Amino acid sequence: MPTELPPFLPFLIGALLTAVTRGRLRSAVMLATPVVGGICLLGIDSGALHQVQLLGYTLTPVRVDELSMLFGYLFHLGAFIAILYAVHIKDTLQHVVAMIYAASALGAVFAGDLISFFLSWELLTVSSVFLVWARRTPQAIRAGFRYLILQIGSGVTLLAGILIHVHATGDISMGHIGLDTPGGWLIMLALGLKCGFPMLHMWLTDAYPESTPTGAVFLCMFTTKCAIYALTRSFAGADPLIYIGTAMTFFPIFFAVIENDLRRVLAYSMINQLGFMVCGIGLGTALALNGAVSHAFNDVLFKGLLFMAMGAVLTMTGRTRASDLGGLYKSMPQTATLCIIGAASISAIPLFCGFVSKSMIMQSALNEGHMVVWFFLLFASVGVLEHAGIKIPFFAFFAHDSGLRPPEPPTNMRLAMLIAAVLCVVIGTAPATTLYPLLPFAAEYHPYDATHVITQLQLLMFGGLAVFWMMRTGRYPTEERAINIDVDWLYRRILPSGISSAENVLEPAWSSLKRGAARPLNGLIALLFRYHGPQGTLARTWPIGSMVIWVTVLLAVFVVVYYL
Amino acid sequence: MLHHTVLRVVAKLLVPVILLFAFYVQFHGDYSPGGGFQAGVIFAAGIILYALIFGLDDTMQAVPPGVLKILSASGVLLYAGVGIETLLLGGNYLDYDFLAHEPTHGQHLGIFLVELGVGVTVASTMLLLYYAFAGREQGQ
Amino acid sequence: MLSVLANDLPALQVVVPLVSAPLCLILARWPRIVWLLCLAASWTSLAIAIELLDQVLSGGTISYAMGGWAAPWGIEYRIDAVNAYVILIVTGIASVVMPYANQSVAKEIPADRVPLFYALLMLCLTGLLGMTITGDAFNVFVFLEISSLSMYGLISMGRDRRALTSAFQYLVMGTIGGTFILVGIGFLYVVTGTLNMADLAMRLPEVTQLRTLHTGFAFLVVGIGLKLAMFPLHLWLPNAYAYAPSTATAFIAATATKVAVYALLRFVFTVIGPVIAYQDLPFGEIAKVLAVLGLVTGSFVAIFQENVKRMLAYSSVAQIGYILLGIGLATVMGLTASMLHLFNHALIKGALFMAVGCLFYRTRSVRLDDLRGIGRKMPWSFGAFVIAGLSLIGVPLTAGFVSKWYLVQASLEVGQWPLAVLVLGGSLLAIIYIWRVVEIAWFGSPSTRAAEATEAPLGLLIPTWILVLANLYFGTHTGLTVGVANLAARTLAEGLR
Amino acid sequence: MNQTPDKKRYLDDPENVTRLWRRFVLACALVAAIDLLGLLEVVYHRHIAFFAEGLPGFYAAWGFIAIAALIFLAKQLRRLVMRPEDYYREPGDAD
Repeated sequence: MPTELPPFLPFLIGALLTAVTRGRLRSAVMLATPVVGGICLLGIDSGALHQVQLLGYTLTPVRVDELSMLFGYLFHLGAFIAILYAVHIKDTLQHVVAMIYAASALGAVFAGDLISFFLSWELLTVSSVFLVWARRTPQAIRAGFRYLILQIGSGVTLLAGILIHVHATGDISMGHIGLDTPGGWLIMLALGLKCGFPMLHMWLTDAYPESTPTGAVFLCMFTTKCAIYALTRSFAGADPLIYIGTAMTFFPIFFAVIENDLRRVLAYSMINQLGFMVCGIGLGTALALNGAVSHAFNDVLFKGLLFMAMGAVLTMTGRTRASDLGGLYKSMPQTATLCIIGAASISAIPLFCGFVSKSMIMQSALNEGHMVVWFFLLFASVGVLEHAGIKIPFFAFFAHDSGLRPPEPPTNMRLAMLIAAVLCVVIGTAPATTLYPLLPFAAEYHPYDATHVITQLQLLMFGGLAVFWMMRTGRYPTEERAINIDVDWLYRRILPSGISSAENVLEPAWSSLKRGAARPLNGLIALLFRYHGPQGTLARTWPIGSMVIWVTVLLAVFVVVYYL
Repeated sequence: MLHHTVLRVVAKLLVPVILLFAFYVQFHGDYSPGGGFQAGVIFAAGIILYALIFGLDDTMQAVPPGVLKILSASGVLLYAGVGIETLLLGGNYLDYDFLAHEPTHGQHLGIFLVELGVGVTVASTMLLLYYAFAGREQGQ
Repeated sequence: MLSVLANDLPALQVVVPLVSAPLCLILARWPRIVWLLCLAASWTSLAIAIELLDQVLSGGTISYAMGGWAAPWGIEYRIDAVNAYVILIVTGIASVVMPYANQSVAKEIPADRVPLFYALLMLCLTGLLGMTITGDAFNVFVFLEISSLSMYGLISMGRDRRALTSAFQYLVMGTIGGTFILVGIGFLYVVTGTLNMADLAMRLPEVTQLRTLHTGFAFLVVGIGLKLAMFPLHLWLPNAYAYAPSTATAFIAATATKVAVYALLRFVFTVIGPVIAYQDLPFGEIAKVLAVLGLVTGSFVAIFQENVKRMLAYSSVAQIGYILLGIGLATVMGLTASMLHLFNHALIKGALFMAVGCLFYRTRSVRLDDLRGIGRKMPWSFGAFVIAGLSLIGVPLTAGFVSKWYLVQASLEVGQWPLAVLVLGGSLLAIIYIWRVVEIAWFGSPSTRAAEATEAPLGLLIPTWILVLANLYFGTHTGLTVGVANLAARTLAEGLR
Repeated sequence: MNQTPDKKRYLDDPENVTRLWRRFVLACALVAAIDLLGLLEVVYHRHIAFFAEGLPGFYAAWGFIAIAALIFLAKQLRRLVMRPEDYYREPGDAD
């Protein structure tokens, strides 16, 4: 039965119902939402389904084509797994915002014009921040604010880019944009912030590890994938993306190696995986684009699985630091097994799903003759093995025994992980019958040929060899109870201390200003306060005489200017 | 002021004359210089003179502020009402031609009523202002 | 009887509130009837305004001769798309504020002064409508004084002792503004010998080079600038808005400056003519500079305010900057943006001040400190504040977005990139000051006042939410507003190029 | 948490771990050895895109070197970016 139901609608209705129901009924409603949505999606017509007029433009809130459908299926699948994983929680706020969050992600990938896309984009921001805040620790609240500010910055940049783009081309459809106009650059920058371009990635590693155990699963599935979707649609083949993507695969692995918080390791790993996708988008061939979107698909599964495993550890033990964990396999063998499957998938071990998608991107880099890029990607692939494939399961479940003996997590959590793990293996073993038919671009690819499998095995096994050899010989960096500063240091440390030092210098500076000396530039905010604060020149209540003087001055200005 | 006999006697003589003059200015306004505003001011001036000589309390008994409030409002109402009456009679707002069977009479009537409204409002408002200020001084 | 009056709607537009004002005093003994009377009067006004707009849209400009005296001699009421639109704004806001007034006024104003308050409110409405509808320059001044004087009275009725001084400040500044306008009109009269606007517009092109005209224009712009709180003449506004009773603030903030902007538009475009104003004289440049200064300063000051009403007042200064910016651009697109923002800002500020009034109704304070945690105690009132705040910021799907969109388009159209950036930057500043309130009122732990608060009564909430929903409605259904604003802008810009 | 004494596990015995390690090294050697067969085109046809890929043991070597370099560089990075855990901490933060 063909339907024209907007794909985001079931989730919005679901959110509403989630808000008003409680207990088992709510669980049923929440689990039914992605199922019902998915069934509706299966029968949806393609093309522009709904159109509205606004500001003289024709908006297309729902436009269905193969690319959106792939992400549509993906998000329903991801939402189902994440909801199942979270269903035991008794936090209405979290459940409702998670539903809205999924709805806005669906809105974004089915948006047929830039304005609808922008709306979903902003809703994505606003709903996701609550998943961070829902942790309700002071750190989470602050991280949430930092996250919100950056994301709103991304939204404003996107809006500015859209305005300029629309003004230049008169076209508001969500299609190929390219980098020919400044508007295109701004839009790419906005999308780039959401998918963790280098130097714009810090919100990801800052906020995701602070979110709730279940919230992180939702977060890792939607926001960045929407950005990947939009980049695929609008910037396929943009050369800078190749190098940006390569850089994204490359730098986070170093941080991941030395990071202590395992969920933060996963966040770095996420940037790394996104790098592969961005690189594929930049390459822009049909094979590379297929690689990018299928890797996005798989990333939702295996990154979701890893975040779920770490979330299970966090739920059961209350900690995620590598230095606090270890030996958990003794009491959580199922979780450990599932985690290892996720780790194998992300490491792109043959027969696991990472292998069948990442190799497409690697192959395209070779086909297009980007040798240097390929070397870096190869380096980064081994790096993935190190930090996500080995470090995560090893330090959490093996390594030195921490003495913790937590029981297995609740059934629904294990079930969700199981589904993700099974999908990882199924897609990894039979991609031609599961994932590949969904891919939007026409390109033939067979991952399982002997050369490919053998070289991949050599690469990964020797990588593993190096890791274990270094561990056994004590060359491996020890887990330190410490944090590593990243780009967010700039605004978490430098900016505040800059402002406070500005305050210190301001008083003498102000008097020196009175003496006619130069004003130090770094007191900007404090100076703003000086003039605009409640007692500032521009804000305090003026005596009537002074007001009248202003009137006179302005009249004089007008008259003089008019006479000239 | 109680001991200033001369003032009291003169004022007693003057006040009615002033009020009468006010009425003259008022009702003759449509023929010769004058009109509601001037008349109202003169009328109020007469009462104020009375208040200056004989005290605020006596004046307030003679001309209570409550009445004045209503009077000031009714003056405006009279003015606006004439306008509405012309509307109802089929003319434009304040088009006096329609007030009587013949335009000239209509103009007479219209101006007379409108000026009356102005006079009443001005006189009562002046007095209210005076009461407000004078009463404030007394209270301190 | 109705058919008799059908042709007299322009007069009735002013007369209905004018008559109800003295009636308020006469019926002072029955406050409830007074309120019902004002309610009926304002709704009648709205009905007349809608009918007038309809007539103008279908039949073009309406001219009405007061007292039957023909135009250049008598006073003419002249209604075209521009002022029909502004009248709709003013009466619309009045119709929403009036139901809100009932409970709010009862709580904030001593019982014996309530009828007086309503009388002043109706007089103020009369003045604003008269200023807008009249086609006579001197009549503008008369109605301006009526509205201003009643506004001083309204402001002085605030509970805070500072209300008196604020009203006095405004009185002095407003009188200076009024006088300047009078002087300006006087100069125009000197050079042309007429006071009728259409007549003035015909005669002024013959005397474009006269210094008298230029000086007169300077007086007019500064005088009206004072009334519309153009930077740096806005200094009276924050206190006036902050300390007036909630109802008065909501009404004045949403209408008074809008009507002043209309007066400016009327004088610049219809009377003086855009050729003289923009080409012979650098009005556009000065307007742009002052708009930008106002926009930036107002927003920054708003960020640091501790009193929510003052914050919103400074935000108004900034928003007037946006409106002035569109006027300064002097294109049809720019004027459309200004006209749109005139309408949308009325909706936004009306809703915001009414929502703050709801909070004040329970907490008796508008200081940020006292509002700590109030959001969770009064979710409906605070929700209204947040949505209206989003509209102020210019979030898509709200009314505020529509006007900012047009303003950005207008800036880009004439190649003024920095202005477009500035408009968007201003939205960022708005995010900051709205967010400050949200953060404190929603996330803060309740203050002692907030802890005792309960949700505001429906009598306040319903009108507030009507405006809030109007914000959402006009953010998504732009046909009416954009269409009329564009028509009005084209009417104004007839003389452009 | 369950504090009853655990039963002895396979991995708790260091000798078992060493045994596993040796088997792993052996497996690696075998996988690398396949390369030689590939060179001789015995088992499979080895298709390469550019010369480095064709070098025997290239992938194995690259895998090993990459990890070694990665870990070495990361250790150097620690000197630059590592900070005590309470670096950003503010009063009132939960652990």
